[in-house]
Amino acid sequence: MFHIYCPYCEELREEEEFHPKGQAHIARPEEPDTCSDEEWGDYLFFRDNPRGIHHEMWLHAVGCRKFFNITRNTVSYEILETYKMGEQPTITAEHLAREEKNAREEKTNNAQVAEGGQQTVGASDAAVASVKGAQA
Amino acid sequence: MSQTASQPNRLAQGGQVDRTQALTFTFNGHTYTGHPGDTLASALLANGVDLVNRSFKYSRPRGIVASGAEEPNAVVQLGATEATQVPNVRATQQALYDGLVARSTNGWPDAQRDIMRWIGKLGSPFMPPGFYYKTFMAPASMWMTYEKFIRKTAGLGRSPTQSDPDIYDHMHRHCDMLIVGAGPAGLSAALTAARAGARVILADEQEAMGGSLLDTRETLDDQPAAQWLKTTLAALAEHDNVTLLPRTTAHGYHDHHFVTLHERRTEHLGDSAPSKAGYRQPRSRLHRVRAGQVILATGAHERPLVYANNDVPGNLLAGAVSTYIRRYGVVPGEKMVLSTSNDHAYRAALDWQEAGREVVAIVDARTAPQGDLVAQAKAAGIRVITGSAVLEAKGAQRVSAARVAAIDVDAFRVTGKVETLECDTIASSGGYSPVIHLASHTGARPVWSDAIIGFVPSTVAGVAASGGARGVYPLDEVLADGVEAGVNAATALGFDVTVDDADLPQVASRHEGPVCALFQVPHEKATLRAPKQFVDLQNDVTASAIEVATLEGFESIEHVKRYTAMGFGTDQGKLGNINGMAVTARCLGQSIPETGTTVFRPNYTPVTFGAVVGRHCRELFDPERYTPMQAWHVARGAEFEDVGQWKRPWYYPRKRADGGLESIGEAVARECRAVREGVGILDASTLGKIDIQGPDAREFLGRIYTNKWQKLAPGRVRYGLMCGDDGMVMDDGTTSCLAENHFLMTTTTGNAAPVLEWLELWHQTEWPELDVYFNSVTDHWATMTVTGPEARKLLTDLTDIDLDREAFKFMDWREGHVAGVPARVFRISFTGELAFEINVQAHYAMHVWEALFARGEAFDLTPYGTETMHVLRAEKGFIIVGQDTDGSVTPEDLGMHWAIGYDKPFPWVGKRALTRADTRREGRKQLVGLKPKDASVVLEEGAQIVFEPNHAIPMPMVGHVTSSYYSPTLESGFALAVVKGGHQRMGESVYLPMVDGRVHEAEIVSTQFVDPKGERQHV
Amino acid sequence: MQRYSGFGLVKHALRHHEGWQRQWRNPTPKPRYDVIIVGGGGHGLATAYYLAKEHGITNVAVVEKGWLGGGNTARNTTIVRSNYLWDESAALYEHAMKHWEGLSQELNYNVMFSQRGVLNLGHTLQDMRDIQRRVNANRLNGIDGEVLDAEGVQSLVPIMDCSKRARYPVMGASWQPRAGVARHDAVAWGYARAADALGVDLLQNTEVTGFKIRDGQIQGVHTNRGDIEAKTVGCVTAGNSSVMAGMAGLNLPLESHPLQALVSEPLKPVLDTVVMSNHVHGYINQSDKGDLVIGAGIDGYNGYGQRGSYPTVEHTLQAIVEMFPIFSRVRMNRQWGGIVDTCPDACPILSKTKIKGLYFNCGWGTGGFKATPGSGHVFAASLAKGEMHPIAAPFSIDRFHSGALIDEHGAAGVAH
Amino acid sequence: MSNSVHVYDARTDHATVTAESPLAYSFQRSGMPAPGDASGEESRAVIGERAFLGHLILRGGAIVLDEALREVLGIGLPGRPNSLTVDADGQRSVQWLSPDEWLLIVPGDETFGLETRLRAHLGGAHVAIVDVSAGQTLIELSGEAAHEVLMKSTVYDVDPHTFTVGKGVTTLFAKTSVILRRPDASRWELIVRRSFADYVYRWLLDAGEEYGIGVARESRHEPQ
Repeated sequence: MFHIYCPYCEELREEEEFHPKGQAHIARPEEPDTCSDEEWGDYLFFRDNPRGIHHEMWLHAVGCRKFFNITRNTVSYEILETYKMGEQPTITAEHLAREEKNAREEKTNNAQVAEGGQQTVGASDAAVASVKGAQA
Repeated sequence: MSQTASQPNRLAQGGQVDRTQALTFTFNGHTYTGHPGDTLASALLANGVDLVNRSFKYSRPRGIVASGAEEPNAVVQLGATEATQVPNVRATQQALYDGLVARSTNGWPDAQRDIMRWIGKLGSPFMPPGFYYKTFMAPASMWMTYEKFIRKTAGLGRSPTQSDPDIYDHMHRHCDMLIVGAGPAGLSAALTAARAGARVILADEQEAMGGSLLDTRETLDDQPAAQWLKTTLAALAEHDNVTLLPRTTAHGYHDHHFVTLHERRTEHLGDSAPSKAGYRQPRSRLHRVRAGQVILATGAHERPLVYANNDVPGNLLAGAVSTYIRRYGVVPGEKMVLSTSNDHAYRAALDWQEAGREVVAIVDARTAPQGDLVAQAKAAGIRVITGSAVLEAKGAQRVSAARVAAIDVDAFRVTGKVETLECDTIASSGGYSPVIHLASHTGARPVWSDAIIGFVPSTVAGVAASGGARGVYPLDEVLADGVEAGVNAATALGFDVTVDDADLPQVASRHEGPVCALFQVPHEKATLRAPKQFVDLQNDVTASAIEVATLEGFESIEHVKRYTAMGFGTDQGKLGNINGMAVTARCLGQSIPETGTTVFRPNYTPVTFGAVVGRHCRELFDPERYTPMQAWHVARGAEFEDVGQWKRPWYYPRKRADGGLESIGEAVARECRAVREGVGILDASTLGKIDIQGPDAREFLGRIYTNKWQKLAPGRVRYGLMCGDDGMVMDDGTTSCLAENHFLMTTTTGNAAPVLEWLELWHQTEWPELDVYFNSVTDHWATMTVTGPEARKLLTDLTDIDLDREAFKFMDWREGHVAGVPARVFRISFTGELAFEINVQAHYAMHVWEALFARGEAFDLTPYGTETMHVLRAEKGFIIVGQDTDGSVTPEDLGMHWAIGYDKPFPWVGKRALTRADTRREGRKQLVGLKPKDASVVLEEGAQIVFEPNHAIPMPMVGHVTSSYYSPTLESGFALAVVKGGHQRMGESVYLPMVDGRVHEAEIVSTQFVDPKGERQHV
Repeated sequence: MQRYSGFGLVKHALRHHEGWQRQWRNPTPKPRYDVIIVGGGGHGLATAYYLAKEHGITNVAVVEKGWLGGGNTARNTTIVRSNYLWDESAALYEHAMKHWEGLSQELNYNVMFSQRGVLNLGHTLQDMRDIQRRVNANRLNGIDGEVLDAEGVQSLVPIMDCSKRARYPVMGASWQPRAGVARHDAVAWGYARAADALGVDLLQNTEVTGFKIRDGQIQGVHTNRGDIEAKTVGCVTAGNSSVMAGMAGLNLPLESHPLQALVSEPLKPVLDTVVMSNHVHGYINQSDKGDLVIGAGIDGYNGYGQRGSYPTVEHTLQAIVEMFPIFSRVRMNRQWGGIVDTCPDACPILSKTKIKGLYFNCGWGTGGFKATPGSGHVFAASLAKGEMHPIAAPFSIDRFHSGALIDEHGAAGVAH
Repeated sequence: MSNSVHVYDARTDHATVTAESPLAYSFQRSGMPAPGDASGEESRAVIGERAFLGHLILRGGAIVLDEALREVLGIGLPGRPNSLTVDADGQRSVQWLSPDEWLLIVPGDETFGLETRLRAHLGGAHVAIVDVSAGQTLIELSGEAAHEVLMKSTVYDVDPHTFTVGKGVTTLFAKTSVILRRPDASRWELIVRRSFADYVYRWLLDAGEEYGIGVARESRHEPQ
């Protein structure tokens, strides 16, 4: 369960007070009437769904009732920053690239976890590859 | 001494049980005694009960193996009464109380005489892993029959069949530092943090705090460990920034240091929570802890060795043997053989011998063990056989001998001659596995350590493992490690503290020799042909099963686990997981870290559903929202409908002349007639009400509603329709202009909160430049709708408002008094009749309501509920959002073109989507009226509509009935429905095939069945 | 392929089980295949099997970055039903249901498909309208279904609290007798073994790191074990679909969310049907091992962490204990999470893309497992013919631009 | 100004009109256990309703509202989020709810006069003032176990050392929301929505049972 810093209440609050509201910074097209069906469909339905850093909008529903933005890692669930509506994130694409690089490095160093329903155990890529090599 | 006589394995002294008190308990129908301080397991062992269960798959006899959370076998059914049954309780974790009743979970008629054991014995060769997948396929029609028999063998314990008499609750806690485990590491960490001034919670799963200090042979400051433990606990208790939670298991580690703790508050006292000072107390409590830093001082679990018949009662963990002797004063046998790969386990032999029983031999897999404990054992005259292991246990219901031989660990083979040692107990130890469960709940991957031959946790920031939990085992190092963890965490929290502040007790340091990596012990026969070597005792998974799985190409450890069911028991493989990985690694010719790693999921140990639920059950499962008139409705015998969380009167059945109660049909017909012919009243307080103020309020309304708002004058009311930006109808209601910059919006009951959020969303994110504020006033105003031809007459004497039809027109609102109470009255109608909606402050609602009834007596004022409201509005073709719409319906589909302001200057929400290809196409489903050909038929709501009733299945469906009622006014059934191209099909017939084979015919008609010109509401 | 039977089992037992063959090979990737399926879960394996079995396309690779059936196949609550509201969904799930019936025999692998029936409970008047609507539609679509009242529900599930005391009393239910549960792992393994026997290469621990695309036509995939070529590639990667699409420069209307489930400790049989409730929000069945298998809701935020928020689990158990007060003293053994890729209209995407030869099968949300055989069957046909199978055609990505959604939120509800 | 917003005194004379507090039905339905009567021991937690107070929501800019409030009421807006200002005799308070929203609680009969005077002071400023007096009620909670009752009920940290006097927050209470505040060291205040008040009341009685929770009878029905 997340612990979320509300930029308006200026303190950490429990996730249960908040509602996630999807991707942040989705601006309604200025002139809807001139949008094509495709553009309108993109605005309505197509969202970023990154594995990694994501900017998302949350509502402090049981609290100050303000919408605000969170930059969060969708894998580790670490919240990197929260910021008010109308503001821009300070942690963005560059961080994303750096994170990915780190993740790759970590992956080659550690065993891959192939997760299952419960206590889960998985083989490392390298180890399995070597065994396969031996058998092939 | 009669007690010791009745408890043959109880020592005359030693341990922390109170021998002055006897507790009587029953196991499998036999009565025994034990003492305060016992667990059920220690009491069973004290009484010489070997066989505690039958195994899950093969029905083999099983005894107690461990002394704590890792126990796989001693899983019992607890409870003296039907309502207090608890399935699958580990006897090793259940404190003994007087009157405890327990049974084995498997075995019929009992675990001793179990008849399934024959099936297990004879059938086990035919039950390799995955045998279900390979059999029971022919003939196909028989599977459900086979399954019935398979299911009969399922499960361990049984569910109670009666409701739980106990209550549970939650405690939300916040702390700087949560320390899990009150062993030496946890205690020294807690003391350090407490002194630094941090808010500390120290939780421990056992009946007593102390962890390994409860049964260690070592001394602290030259005193028995118990002395230091007592002093330390007392010191912690004195800090008011420390919360001590004994009997409390941290079972789940969630994101951002949110940890759930399960505190067993009364399970040690009895079957059911006793009341305290006349008040109920919760049976157990779930603490939801938000911590700043977490220290996991959860210790380590000993691993058993995997050898043939290692499941026969009398096979125990070496550490458990010590625990039973030292903590409970129980020696679980006469003659013991110890099979070990490490020094630490030698304690069991020393303890056993000191308890006055015979140690037949210590069988050590290492060729040249050397360490202080080894020397001590030798000095005590115990025979130590090196380079060897127990290959096989002999015995049926209890160990009778151990077959021992020299082995080559690396080559995995037996190298020496087998010697058979007579004994009744085999203690084994294959080393220790740090308890890394909580650390890995967040997905942090443990790392294999060759140094400790086990996985050590990796942790996320803010979490640290300490002591045995990270593979640090010597007591002096554990204590220091705890201090260091405490200092680090306190420093991270901003407290000023250093390691030097701690006063660590003196512990004699002790030399330990290196450990040998032994998991499965080789047998003279190949694994597939050897007697069963159990890896996962609870699920009856053997080394041979794992080998078969790898033969069949299951090479991922996850596949092996799933194919064999290893680790899927209630112990979640605490004993077997690493051994299983080792066997898999051996079969695949790779190392353990190459085979994978192990990640655990919550829960560490199982948690009672009731504790997770807390008091969110029964009457408090979900809020019930009431209007200010609730007492009146209840007194009038209303039946209620759940609308969201609200309880709304559904209808008010009256007593019939014959004394019976009206049916819903009779009541609704009566209520409908009252409104159409006289006057009725509805409690409409649940409607959402939003106060909107600001110079841009009007502009905002124009953007959020589909229709126009520029010209609505103060004193006037308008119906509004709200869409999402996908063009689909999401809510409707009236909005009144209270003043130029002031509006009162109403929403449907269920959408009050979502609509307010919707307005805020658009204001805060898209149009912050608009000067407008929204505030909910739903609960502030009570609303009563007085409607029917007599409504005006009824109200005239009660109000100072001029009710004249010209002075107070339809869709006007007025301010004044009703029954002496300031009121806003709205002349809007959802029934099609003359109607006044009276809004007063909720404090006065009952006063006004009752005044209306006092005056209404002369008019037979009839209260009506939601059902009548639905009939009356449907007769007028008024929609209910969510009933006549389903998120795929546009305003045009509803025929509400009049409410769409295509020419409004601002591109309002929903507008663009209404011109998409699909919303423009022909043949959309459109709202129409349906008149059944047979007037006595009330079509089924949800009935599907077809044009060709004789079409073969699948039959093309062209719509469905959304609302359908019997109309007492029309004396006929009638319905609203959506039909493909319905607006162009007026007068056509459609068909409604029913489940019972009947096919109803109906005519497509206008949605306005009563007073289509709308004259009655204007009277 | 070694044929499985009870007789065979006895034979093997006498040989101490030393003679079992591998259920599938562990091949080295070939440089080129006719078709590559990315994703070795149930849907991907089924697709490969039907390509080989029904379309004679056996030069097929299934590329899986971990172990077969390790994604949502391994972590769902195993419910199989086909009583969907809209014609398009009903056709797809009923197609799957027909394949479920007889799947064990077809694959010679007992997937333990247990047609014990599924109840979808109604607790409000609107629930009951929706149930009527759905069951009526099902019957006219040739799908079995009945509407039960509270008494009918009570007689099927005597241990459920169907009294008026409940906060949201059970008013009735839809009942699909042919629905039930299946053994999830066995479905993946059964398809894997059968596909392998027909010549399909199952490449585990092989991660796709990119797509080879030339002139708008797919040419193959880059993997950690080298490049593999194919002119037809089907992506069946569930929660990871957006990431895969991103590698091909495509955008999908998907969000990946955590979906949690939990099991109790194993109990003696006490619940013989599947019970689902949208309104109090929980669903439950009892496995053949005895665990109560309980599905929780979706967490509202995007997440690839295979874990969700604790309150979701709490709310689910509240619902379960509300429906089954006798389970209060039963204990929860473990919980876990999957990653479900959800579409705005709660229906899947089976679609071509603007890259020729590259297809996606995704967006199943919480409802993927039950569709496995049907999804694989129609997707295989689409890949084989280069044209979407008629049952798959309505599930095109185009619907999010035209507006022709198949909105299962309406009446079938969110719980699958 | 006055005709751009409909300002309206919906309160009336409680001497001639029977007013019912939001908890009236709950007292009747669930009873009112007297403090400390079950085992003869003192209640460790006591609740009581302070009914019929005036509750006004203020929306607008902090500076302009602060100025008006100081002028009209003699107390200013609390400067920090999640805080509360109480006047000298403890009868009037203003609490931060969000960056543009405050809750003003005053004796019931002052409500309309206060709104009128505030509006007069605020002139043409863009603000909203909304009377929600009948839409919510105030429950007092006191006793040595008061914070333990709250720990069972709310996810917010209610440790008296961290939830200091003068703090006030909107947060979850069981499955509903409350405004929770500490006007002084001796008591907590819960402000609950009228339609949820019965649920909160029943929850408090249930959660407080082990502390022998009781209901104070004073200030129940008397209008102020």
